[in-house]
Amino acid sequence: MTAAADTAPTRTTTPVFRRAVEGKTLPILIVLGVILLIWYAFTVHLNAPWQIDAYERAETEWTAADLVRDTMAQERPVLPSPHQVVAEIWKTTVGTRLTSKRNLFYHAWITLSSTLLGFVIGTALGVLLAVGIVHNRAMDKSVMPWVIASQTIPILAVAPMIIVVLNAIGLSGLLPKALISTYLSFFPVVVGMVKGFRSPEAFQLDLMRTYNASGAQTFWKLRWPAALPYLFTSMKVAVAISLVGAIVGELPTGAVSGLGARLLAGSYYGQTVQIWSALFMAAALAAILVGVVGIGQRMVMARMGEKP
Amino acid sequence: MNANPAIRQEASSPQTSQPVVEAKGLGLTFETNDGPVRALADVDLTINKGEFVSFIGPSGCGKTTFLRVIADLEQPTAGEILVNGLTPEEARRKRAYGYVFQAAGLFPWRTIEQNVALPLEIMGYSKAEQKERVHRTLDLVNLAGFEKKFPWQLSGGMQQRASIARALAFDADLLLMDEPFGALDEIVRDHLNEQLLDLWARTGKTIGFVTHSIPEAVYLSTRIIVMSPRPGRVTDVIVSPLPKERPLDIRESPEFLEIAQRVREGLRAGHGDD
Amino acid sequence: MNANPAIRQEASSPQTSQPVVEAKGLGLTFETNDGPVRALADVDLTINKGEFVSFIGPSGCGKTTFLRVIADLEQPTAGEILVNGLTPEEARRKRAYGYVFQAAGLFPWRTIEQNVALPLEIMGYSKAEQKERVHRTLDLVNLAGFEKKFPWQLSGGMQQRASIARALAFDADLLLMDEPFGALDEIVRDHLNEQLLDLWARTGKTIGFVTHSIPEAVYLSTRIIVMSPRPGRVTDVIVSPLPKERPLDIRESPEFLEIAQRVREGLRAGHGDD
Amino acid sequence: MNWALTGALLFWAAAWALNEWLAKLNPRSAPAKRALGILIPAIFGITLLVVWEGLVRGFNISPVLLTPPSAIWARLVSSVPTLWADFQQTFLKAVLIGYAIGCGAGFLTAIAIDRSPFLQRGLLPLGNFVSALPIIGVAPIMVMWFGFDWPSKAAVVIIMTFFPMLVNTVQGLTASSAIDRDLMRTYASSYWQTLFKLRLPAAAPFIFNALKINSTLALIGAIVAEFFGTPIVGMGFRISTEVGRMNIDMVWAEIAIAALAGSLFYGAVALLERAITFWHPSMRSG
Amino acid sequence: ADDVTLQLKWVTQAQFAGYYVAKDQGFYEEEDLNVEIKPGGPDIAPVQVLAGGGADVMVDWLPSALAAREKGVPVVNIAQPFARSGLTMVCRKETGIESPEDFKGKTLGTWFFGNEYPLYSWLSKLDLPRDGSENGVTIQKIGFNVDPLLQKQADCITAMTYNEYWQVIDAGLSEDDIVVFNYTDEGVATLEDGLYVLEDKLQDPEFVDRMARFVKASMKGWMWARDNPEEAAMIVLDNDATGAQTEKHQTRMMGEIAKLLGEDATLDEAAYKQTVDTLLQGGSDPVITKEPEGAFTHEVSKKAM
Ligand SMILES: Nc1ncnc2c1ncn2[C@@H]1O[C@H](COP(=O)(O)OP(=O)(O)OP(=O)(O)O)[C@@H](O)[C@H]1O
Ligand SMILES: Nc1ncnc2c1ncn2[C@@H]1O[C@H](COP(=O)(O)OP(=O)(O)OP(=O)(O)O)[C@@H](O)[C@H]1O
Ligand SMILES: Cc1ncc(C[n+]2csc(CCO)c2C)c(N)n1
Ligand SMILES: [Mg+2]
Ligand SMILES: [Mg+2]
Repeated sequence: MTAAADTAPTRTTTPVFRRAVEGKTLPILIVLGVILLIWYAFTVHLNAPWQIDAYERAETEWTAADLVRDTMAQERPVLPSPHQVVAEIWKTTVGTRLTSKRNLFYHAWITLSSTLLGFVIGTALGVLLAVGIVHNRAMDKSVMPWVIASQTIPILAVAPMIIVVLNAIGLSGLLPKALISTYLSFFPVVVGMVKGFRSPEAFQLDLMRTYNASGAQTFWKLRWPAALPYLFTSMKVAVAISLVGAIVGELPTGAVSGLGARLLAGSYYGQTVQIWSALFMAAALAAILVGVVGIGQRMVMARMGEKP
Repeated sequence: MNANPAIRQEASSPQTSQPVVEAKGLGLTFETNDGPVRALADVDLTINKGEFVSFIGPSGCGKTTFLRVIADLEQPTAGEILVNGLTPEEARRKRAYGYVFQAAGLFPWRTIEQNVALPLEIMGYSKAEQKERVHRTLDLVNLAGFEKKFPWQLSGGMQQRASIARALAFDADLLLMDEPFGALDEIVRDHLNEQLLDLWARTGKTIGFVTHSIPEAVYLSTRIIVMSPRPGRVTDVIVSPLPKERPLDIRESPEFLEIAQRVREGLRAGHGDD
Repeated sequence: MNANPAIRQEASSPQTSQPVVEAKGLGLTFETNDGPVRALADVDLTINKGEFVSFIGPSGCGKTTFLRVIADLEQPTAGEILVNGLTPEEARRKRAYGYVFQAAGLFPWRTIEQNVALPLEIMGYSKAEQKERVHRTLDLVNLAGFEKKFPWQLSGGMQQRASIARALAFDADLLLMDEPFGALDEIVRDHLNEQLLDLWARTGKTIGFVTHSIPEAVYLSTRIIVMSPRPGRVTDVIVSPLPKERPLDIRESPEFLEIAQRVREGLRAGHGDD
Repeated sequence: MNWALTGALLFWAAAWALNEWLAKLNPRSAPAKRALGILIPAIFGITLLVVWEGLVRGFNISPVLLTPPSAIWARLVSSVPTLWADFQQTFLKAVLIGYAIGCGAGFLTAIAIDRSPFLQRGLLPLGNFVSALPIIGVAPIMVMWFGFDWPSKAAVVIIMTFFPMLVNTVQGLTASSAIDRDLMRTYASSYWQTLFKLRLPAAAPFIFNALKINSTLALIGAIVAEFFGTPIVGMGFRISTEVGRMNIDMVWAEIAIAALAGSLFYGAVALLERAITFWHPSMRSG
Repeated sequence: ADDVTLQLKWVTQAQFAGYYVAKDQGFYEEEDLNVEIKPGGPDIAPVQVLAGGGADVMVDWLPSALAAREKGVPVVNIAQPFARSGLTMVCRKETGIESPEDFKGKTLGTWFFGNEYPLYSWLSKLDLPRDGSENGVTIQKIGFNVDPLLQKQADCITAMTYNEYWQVIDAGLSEDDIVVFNYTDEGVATLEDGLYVLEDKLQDPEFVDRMARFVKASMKGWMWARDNPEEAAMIVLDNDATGAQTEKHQTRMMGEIAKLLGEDATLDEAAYKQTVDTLLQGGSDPVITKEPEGAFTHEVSKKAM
């Protein structure tokens, strides 16, 4: 008792420290630190052959220190060093007008908008299909195999045709790109929700039967809440894939703007640092989107009385 | 054994004409991974309107299965059964019955009051009526004050009571109850027994009741069905001569003890061949 | 009240020296979304080695919570508790007890025999020993022939028995049983009561037993703890004068009925303020 | 309206009605059930193909935009050796190996995260970060690191399959009920015992979700990765090359192989799921 | 104004400066045209866009146009602004390659999408099998950058004089570190960026007229771009939505592109013939199997002058 009283003041005086130790901050920082270290090591390792070649071509004397320094500052490294990437991101976000086409945020926004549109349509479509599959035997038997087959079609191969066809019927702009996202993201939702809608226990379904509940009532009062854990897990995967889809979808539309266009342009001109910064922006976007879904999940599950 | 035929008459006379459940040669066999399990065989039984029928029998003898067949949750593999003169399915569609399951089976994502309101929502009661009924039935089972709790925050017995409240919240003419009071202590059980009898007398419901307690069966029922173990058969039907009005201390009366003894013997006979 | 002090002595004398559970001023308050719920308050209780202690009390009074505290499944918020002289956690790590939960809680992906073998696998029994013990305990609870079935293919009572078998399969000195026989019919219950008493007498185990049945409590126990509703307190401790050897018909003896009456009164008093 | 189109639409209507009727049949014998399980999707698929053929012919769509199924079939049977070589390169090497490693890594990471609260707080947010490393950005880098042959494709597949497995396993590990975990606690069961005997079986439905999703993702990943540099064999290589040559029928032949292989792969995972999670309500209801 | 949609073969860069200049300087407007320019990329087959109705006219290379024609999409060359080919094969000198004969046993990286055909006919001229054997060469499909050469994953790679070549130089290899083989010098050149439309559209005199005006304005743009390379490069940069291009690179590219331009938009039939011959002998699976007919017309380019 007294011991607790003694420690209490120290606890309250350094809330920042406590948050760091007990919260996520410190672990993330440490894990991040380890990753950075490994990254730097690889930077030197992967860029060294080219650098040594360069020294030999220029016939300069070099030391290990030179090598380490120079491998971290190449113009087109095999693996750019973290600070190069950070500097590039800084330069192309904060260092540039927000409306400029050279601003990474501008491209991130373009990609984000089609990601979100595609994700929303994809999730809705996925849920609808799952509902159909769970409620209609003919659909269960016939549609599911073809939904699966549809996912094995390499999207990048057909995306150009899809875009061309959509263009031909007058659809252009955001929607065709978003549809590529939809195409990729509806699948995890279908798989997850079919499982989720079927997860109620037999006795729970029996209970609804005794009330002679209609299909819709059984759905809304039993199947839907029972499937929510599956829904959120699926949505996390779907939103991440949706972003991949949006980036893929940018290519056949002429790759004019968006993170995908940045990636490709970086790749054509061998600008590794630009590729990596676009890659990081995309990954950060994904982390945020997945995080947002996670927050939604926690809020909904808390309201549904999940045992903490 | 009909020590008091007059009273017996009174308990069942208004109903004889109107059968609620009629089973003829009913049988049910489950197919399992290691061969068929015969759960029910050759059950002939008629339950009339207003009767209170208890089922008693060794564990695994098919009591639950029989209630489930009445409720159209299980399809018999032999014989036939009618509920209110209809097939079980038609009867279910008309919401002919309320069912209390052996396990509480509350939805974990609903609070207690939401759980009790579930059938009311489904049957389209108004919000106000829902509220009033939830309140009343939770009171009845002594759960006032726990409306906003989630099931896992309740003790086993409290969950069981919530599930009873759920079945009582709407007005079905036929109540099927599978060991509703199994997890309750004697005092609460006595209280709920009284309440149930009162409800039954007041509303003229027909009740099918599974229990393991011989005194409970005798105290509540107009008829007690004793079943034998696998395959479940009806081995004995005991008609209770007790009056409709039953104070708790009727349980010390000689008639009561006599019937209890008969049930016990029937049960023991059933266990013999287990 | 100690109508037969000599016998009483015999039932508890060898154990007085060695406490298995010692609770002092124990309290537990749950924090819930709408305020704290006091489940236990000020519980002082010592259970000695070899005792058979029953807990009885109204639904929701904290019996399960108390067992869970002993088992280190719940942390008390006040007072202290020792198990075998250790903290509950240390005792749990030493596998000091077996626990039968109020709900059967069988794993759906395991057959009945695999479910019973679960603790044996975890505790590292040899395959042969596992087989032998599973066989023996399933026999004990009358489930021979159901080894290969999955839980959902069993009736409620059968599942309950399987879970009892699971707790009996390994040799814990302390058995904590939460309404183990709630879903069983009287005959099976009597049978298992006898078996349990026999086991207890043979092995000198200490048993903590929650039940709602007054006769069961009286029949089995050396001591009966009567608890009051929220917050759960010990309101009465009744030491049984019955001999260790107890044939079933002891339940008709006057001593038995007298104790039962005392328990009933204690319970009723508790219900008064509910 | 022209006859090809009308015919196709009529066929569709008829097939749909037939399927509705077939689905309502409730055959008792197991072989009949299995036959229905194949017949119904087959009819559905044939319908799709007929409508497709009808559309292409009816609207006179240029063959470089959409090839009729009949032409695809003709190409398929005439190019078996090429298709087989591509299939070996892409599916048997890149997909299967990448899938195994990616799913394995996601699974093990989930366990590590579960085992250590420190990692749970530190690594999981970073796991989200990896989740959407876009394939287009990663593929060229992998080619740069691992060369042109299949290892670089397998690396892409690993990255793509990692996250779904991670998320699903982490979620699945929370799926066991509190009472069951309490039971294991009373046995003083060790972390690993609880994991193997309770939490993993309870997590299996979630893990299989990931395995299913990944089975198709892996294929997409491997094929797309081949767009960024390959030796001159592989399904992705063929697709991108033949598009340039306007051999759209060959493109669709490869796609058909991909769809077939992917569906079989998925089907195999689903069979395994049925065998292992037979106890889950979603399986019991049939 | 009449609408025209132009589909480019590749992303926005100085390779297409003429069209951007014509639009920017109002040359199209002068001809009463409203032109939309759609950038391309590795995933865009301009022929598909044309066939799908997404564009009226496209920039494409003759090999892929002829392939499309044989596959049933009747595209027709209406103008040929590029008279010369910019395609080369760049090798690292340290591999010991000095002449094409030294390709034996080496790894060559090439783009596909139809670009592999000139290489294939070159190799069959050299009598080198493409099976990866000791006596042949190993072919690898490379992405659209020069990393495989820099990382030594390939001994030689295809490169355009105006783009990839300079990327190699920028990466730090000097002219002395590499050997460059020009396709033109090797006699396997094929005609590059030309303008193509669908054949049946040419039935319509109004369309022909529109295209004539389009070609005229475009050539005006090209001439302007040749004369003002810096400004032209800036105009290209302004039109680059990715914001990834650099001024230095585009200016230099414009300079190289200028060397490839012809005097007018007329297709040189001798160069056409050479392209067709190269393609017909493309080894085991030639890109076209028979002499194409009606694959070009002078009608539009004549009218444009
Ligand atoms: N996890 C929890 N969170 C909040 N309250 C709880 C929790 N568990 C139990 N309670 C409350 O604690 C009290 C005691 O519960 P407990 O389960 O111990 O009762 P019990 O005596 O075992 O009852 P029963 O005989 O009905 O099983 C109850 O009022 C219950 O609502
Ligand atoms: N779904 C099922 N599959 C296979 N067998 C089943 C199934 N349900 C029940 N059984 C079997 O049918 C028999 C009767 O079960 P039932 O649940 O009706 O018993 P009960 O009389 O209610 O028993 P209890 O009193 O223990 O609840 C049992 O032997 C059981 O094993
Ligand atoms: C669809 C398609 N993509 C790329 C090329 C090859 N190519 C032609 S121009 C150019 C830009 C050079 O900087 C490249 C790479 C092609 N022929 N067709
Ligand atoms: Mg039952
Ligand atoms: Mg309890």
